[in-house]
Amino acid sequence: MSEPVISRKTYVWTLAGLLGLLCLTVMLAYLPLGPLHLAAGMLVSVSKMLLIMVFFMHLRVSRRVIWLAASVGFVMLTILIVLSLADYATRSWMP
Amino acid sequence: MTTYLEKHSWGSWLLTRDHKRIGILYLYVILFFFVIASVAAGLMRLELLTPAGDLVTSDTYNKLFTLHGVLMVWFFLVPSIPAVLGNFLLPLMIGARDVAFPKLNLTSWYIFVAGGLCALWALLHGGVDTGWTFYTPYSSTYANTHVIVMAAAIFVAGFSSIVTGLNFMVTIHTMRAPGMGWFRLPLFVWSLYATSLIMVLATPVLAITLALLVVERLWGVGIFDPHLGGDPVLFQHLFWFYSHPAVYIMILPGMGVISELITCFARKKIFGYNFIAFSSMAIAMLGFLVWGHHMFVSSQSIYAGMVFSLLSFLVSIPSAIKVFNWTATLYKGSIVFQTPMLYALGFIGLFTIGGMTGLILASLGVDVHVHDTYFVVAHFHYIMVGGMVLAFLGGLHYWWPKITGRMYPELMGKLAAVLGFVGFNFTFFPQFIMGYMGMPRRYHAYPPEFQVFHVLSTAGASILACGYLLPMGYFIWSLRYGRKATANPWDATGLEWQTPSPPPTDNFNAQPVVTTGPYEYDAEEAERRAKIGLLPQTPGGAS
Amino acid sequence: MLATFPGFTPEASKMAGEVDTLFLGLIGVTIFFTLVVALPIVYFCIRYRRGSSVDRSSPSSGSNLVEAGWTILPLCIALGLFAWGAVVYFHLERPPRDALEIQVVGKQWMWKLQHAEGRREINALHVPQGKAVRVLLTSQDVIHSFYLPAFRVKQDAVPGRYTSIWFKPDRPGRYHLFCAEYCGTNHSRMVGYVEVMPPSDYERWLTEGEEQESVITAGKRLFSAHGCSGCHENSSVVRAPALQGVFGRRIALQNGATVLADEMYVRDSILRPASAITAGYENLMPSYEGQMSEGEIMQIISYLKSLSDTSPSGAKGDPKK
Amino acid sequence: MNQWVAHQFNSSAQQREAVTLGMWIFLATEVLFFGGLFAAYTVYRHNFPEQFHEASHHLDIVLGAVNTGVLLVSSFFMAMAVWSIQAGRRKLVVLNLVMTVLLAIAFLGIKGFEYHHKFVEHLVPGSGFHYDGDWPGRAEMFFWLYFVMTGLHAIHVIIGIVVISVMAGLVWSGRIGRENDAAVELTGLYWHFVDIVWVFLFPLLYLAGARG
Ligand code: HEA
Ligand code: HEA
Ligand code: HEC
Ligand code: CUA
Ligand SMILES: [Cu+2]
Repeated sequence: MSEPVISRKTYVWTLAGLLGLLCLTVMLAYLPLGPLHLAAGMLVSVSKMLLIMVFFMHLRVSRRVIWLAASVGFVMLTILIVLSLADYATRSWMP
Repeated sequence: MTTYLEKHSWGSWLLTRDHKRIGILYLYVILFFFVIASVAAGLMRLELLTPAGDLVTSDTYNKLFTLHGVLMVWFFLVPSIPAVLGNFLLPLMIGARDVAFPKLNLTSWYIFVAGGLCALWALLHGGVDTGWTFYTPYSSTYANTHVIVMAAAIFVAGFSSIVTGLNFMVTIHTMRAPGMGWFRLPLFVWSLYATSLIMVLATPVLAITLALLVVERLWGVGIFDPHLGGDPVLFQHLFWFYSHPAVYIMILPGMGVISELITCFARKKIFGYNFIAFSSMAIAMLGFLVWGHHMFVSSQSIYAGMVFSLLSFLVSIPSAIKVFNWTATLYKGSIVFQTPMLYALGFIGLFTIGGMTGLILASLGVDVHVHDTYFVVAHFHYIMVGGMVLAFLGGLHYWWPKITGRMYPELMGKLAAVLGFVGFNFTFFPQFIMGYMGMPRRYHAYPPEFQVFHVLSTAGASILACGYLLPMGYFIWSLRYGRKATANPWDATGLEWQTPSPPPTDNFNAQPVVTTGPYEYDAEEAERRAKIGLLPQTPGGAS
Repeated sequence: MLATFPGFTPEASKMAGEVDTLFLGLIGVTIFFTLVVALPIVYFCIRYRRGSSVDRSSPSSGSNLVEAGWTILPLCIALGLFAWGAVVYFHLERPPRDALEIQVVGKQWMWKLQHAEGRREINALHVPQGKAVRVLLTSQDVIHSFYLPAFRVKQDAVPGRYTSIWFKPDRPGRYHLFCAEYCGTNHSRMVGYVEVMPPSDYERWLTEGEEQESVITAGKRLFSAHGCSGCHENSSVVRAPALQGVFGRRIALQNGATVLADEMYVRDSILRPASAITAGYENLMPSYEGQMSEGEIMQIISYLKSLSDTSPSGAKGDPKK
Repeated sequence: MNQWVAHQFNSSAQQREAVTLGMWIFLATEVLFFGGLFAAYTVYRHNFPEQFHEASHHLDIVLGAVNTGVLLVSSFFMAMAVWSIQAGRRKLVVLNLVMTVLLAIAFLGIKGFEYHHKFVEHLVPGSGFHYDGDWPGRAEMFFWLYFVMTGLHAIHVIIGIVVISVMAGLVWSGRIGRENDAAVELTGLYWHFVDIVWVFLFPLLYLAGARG
């Protein structure tokens, strides 16, 4: 037995936000941002992800342990990427 | 109340959702693979008796060590304590009727068996010769053995491991009995939690890496292919991102078992409960940061090498904390030397040596020399055989009465423990010496100056073999002829001992309520009771 | 050091001694901690065995002070050991500027080596005593590993990349050469030896056998044979950069980045010229992928190196940078 | 206790807690499953920035963006399906689930069209690969990653379609309702996760080279 935990209106607003961010990413692709390009793209993607997780996936009303489970995968992924890059980025440095 | 062993039909076993039975199903399968992998080890040791490489061909030898490594790691040691003892004990220890997802638990056993069948298929059709590490581009392009099937086998078995880990984590979070707070959990449960965390977070990376390897083999082009500008060393990064944490899958549960054994047979509250519990979590987390120490001479950037070396030194601190706390637990205890205790003491010594030689490997200047020599082989056998296998045997002896309702023969037990310990050191200590002298690993023929060490090692392996065969023999014997065990033959605390041996299907006759910590032992009290004969030197059976 | 133990692998260089000292230090710490754990265990097991009448009152089940002690002490020791190991590693990885260069290509299952003066060897390496030697490694198939236990050095040879090690032999004699990275069926047969000779013998050895073309001469020959000189010599019609002094310099690229012109860069320039266009030039150079063997590429690289005024080894540029 | 609570649980709250946590942990494993690919992508993009930039121009931004929109909207319908079941509105649940599936199929359709296009243009890695730009090998690496990453994602979409369809059937026949709505909620979590993966794939693959 359960009751809706998040209202329909919130879902609609979330969708609107997501589609807005989608337009934003595409627009960003045509701006001359240079090296900032990737960072900007990822920032938008992370915002989208947070919108989906917090509202669609009900993190807003979930217990702390769920927040933990939701974030731990991304933490490990960051470790994987950062430490691998630490190798590739410093290979040509001279001893 | 009927015990969980009551029903005998095949169906009642193969369709069971009882975590205790599933644990036993796992026991059968991993023992099967342990025997195959051990025979491979035996053949390898025989081959290495002479420098010329005359017993088996080099191809056969390469297939033997690959088989040995793959089966020992993924089909024996990774599931050993977690899937057998963990499955059996976890719900009992936290006072639950079963794990959170019993059907999933059975499924994971079937997945494991499916993986095992793939591995057997590969073995029967000629084997695989890449080493357990599957380095590209050898495995992706040059090897012409059954790499794809073996990779599939590990991929599948990996999912079984993920499912088990997931199940354990959810069980520990949600199924604890009333009063069973996080800091009343037995340390074995903490170690299982840490292990599950690694299983859940590291194994998927192995799965995708092997999948990429398979796709590259099938498709002819791929991500590790130097012709596309791909870097074969990237495979090593991805592989060790799993496989270093995985070595902690292969030691943390053992550490948990040791915490249980030490307290029970020293009749002491564990020293530094919180520190041991947190150090398990610290090992699980820090373990993800050190994988590059397997790649110091792989052409990895030397700066990355330094970072990984530093982190490897740091990851040893939580292990140190555990070792010191176990030692301190013995202080002012009332120590008896039952078989499980012998294994536990052996564990501490051998793990210390294995771990400290890990530090030697983590030291950049030395690893350049000893990488891929027998020094490394000795290091990991000290931890995996001297550590985890001893812990597994110790745990099996300790909980044997609970699992089967029978006692094993104590004298034989002690004999096997001593034999194993002596044989083990004979087998693997010489490998440290020849490793530092420069004997490379995965060599089927070698320069004659190393022969004396190889002969010693093979001789030791024959003693070690007896140390394994003996328990297999008397365990089977005890099923029929062993003394009947009481509910609590060791007079241990712990919820699993509060229910009959073997336990009823639903684990407890009444919902247990927990009011104290896990290790309420009292050495003085034990001495008093021993004096008046209430606590016999040889505990155990109903007379 | 270890060399004094009979039967132990000889220390054939000063670096080997440095590594052995580090190893002995680590062994010392290992023994120390093994005893720190084992002795109390044995003592407690005897003293507190069941039935012995000793004082067991007021047992402790934890103390933050004690825990802090046995966390911080090993931590400090570990940090010290790390630093020591890192220093030795740094020495192992940084070749001196005047090293002889040997080019090595690994393949299943042999080592192909060539000296600067042109003499080729298979599974054997002759070097003069007292002179630093830098080994430039690559592989034409799978990963191999060039391992000289007597000098305590080892480095993987990776297809598509260059790696290097160096050592300075101090004692004449013959020492093992192993392939240490598993590479297939005959991995254990991919072995050979290093022969350290007095310098005069080495000079004689180099000129033995039929007349040899030195690596640089060979490189120069290939440089014209493949038409490189047609573009890169001053007289050419095509506007291509002059290659004098390029090696070891920082090169500005068209995309704004700068890269160090090391072995890897030159290799890429030859095989995939379009990957990094030099600033101010057009993408005119053809790719030589598939037209040269690994050995030939290395020879051309040596020739280009010889056009630069950096040291003979040159590769790592100015070590103080 | 009611019929929906399995024997190992003491209460339906406990059961709900367990299955939700289980699903989230499963999603964490999925993050790392895809994570191996994202790590490889990052490394090669770091190594070959120019070639990735150039190769990405061969992907169709419009189709990619439309597909992102399609998935986002399907995620919205999935969220609405969960809302409906919590509110006990059976028919609305089925309607929303069907919409989700239809959009997922549309996504696959567009994806298939794109794949076909790449095939025609000889941009599928392998012996038929042909590329005119600089250093075709590195571009091939880009397309290899493109196909494996989107392919693995597509497999997840297909699994999603199957599971959601089954859910729709179960809700329609009344075997899943307000009392045992966990299954629908978990399916929702899975579907949103599939959406999140795409949210990252889109900029990394289609927008790798700025067009501005
Ligand atoms: C169960 C398995 C297991 C465990 C637990 C460990 C634990 C450790 N391992 Fe080991 N290792 C392997 C299994 C394992 N290893 C395997 C299988 C390989 C080879 C793989 C292959 O190539 O095939 C390997 C290889 C390996 C290498 C690569 C060698 C090479 O190929 O060149 C390195 C290098 O750093 C290393 C280091 C360590 C360290 C630092 C620890 C630490 O966690 C150890 C920590 C423990 C202690 C330190 C002892 C207790 C502490 C004290 C008593 C106090 C004193 C402490 C201090 C002063 C700090 N291991
Ligand atoms: C997980 C655990 C595990 C376990 C329990 C063992 C157990 C043993 N291992 Fe193994 N080992 C590995 C994991 C393990 N190993 C791994 C991961 C590798 C790396 C593989 C690779 O390089 O890819 C390896 C590699 C490895 C090598 C190196 C091969 C090489 O590099 O060339 C050797 C050599 O001695 C060896 C020996 C042994 C022995 C003697 C045992 C003993 O404990 C086994 C004792 C059992 C018996 C001895 C068999 C029973 C008796 C008979 C069949 C009768 C005949 C025997 C005699 C007369 C001796 N192992
Ligand atoms: C058709 C003319 C042509 C031929 C033939 C040619 N090159 Fe070049 N090379 C160029 C041009 C133009 C450049 C500058 C643009 C670039 O970096 O690609 C260049 C750049 C280089 C560079 C980078 C120099 C720098 O300053 O960064 C090297 C090294 C090089 N070439 C080596 C060779 C070698 C070795 C060969 C023969 C095997 C060769 N070239 C053949 C035209 C040529
Ligand atoms: Cu070449 Cu091993
Ligand atoms: Cu490791």
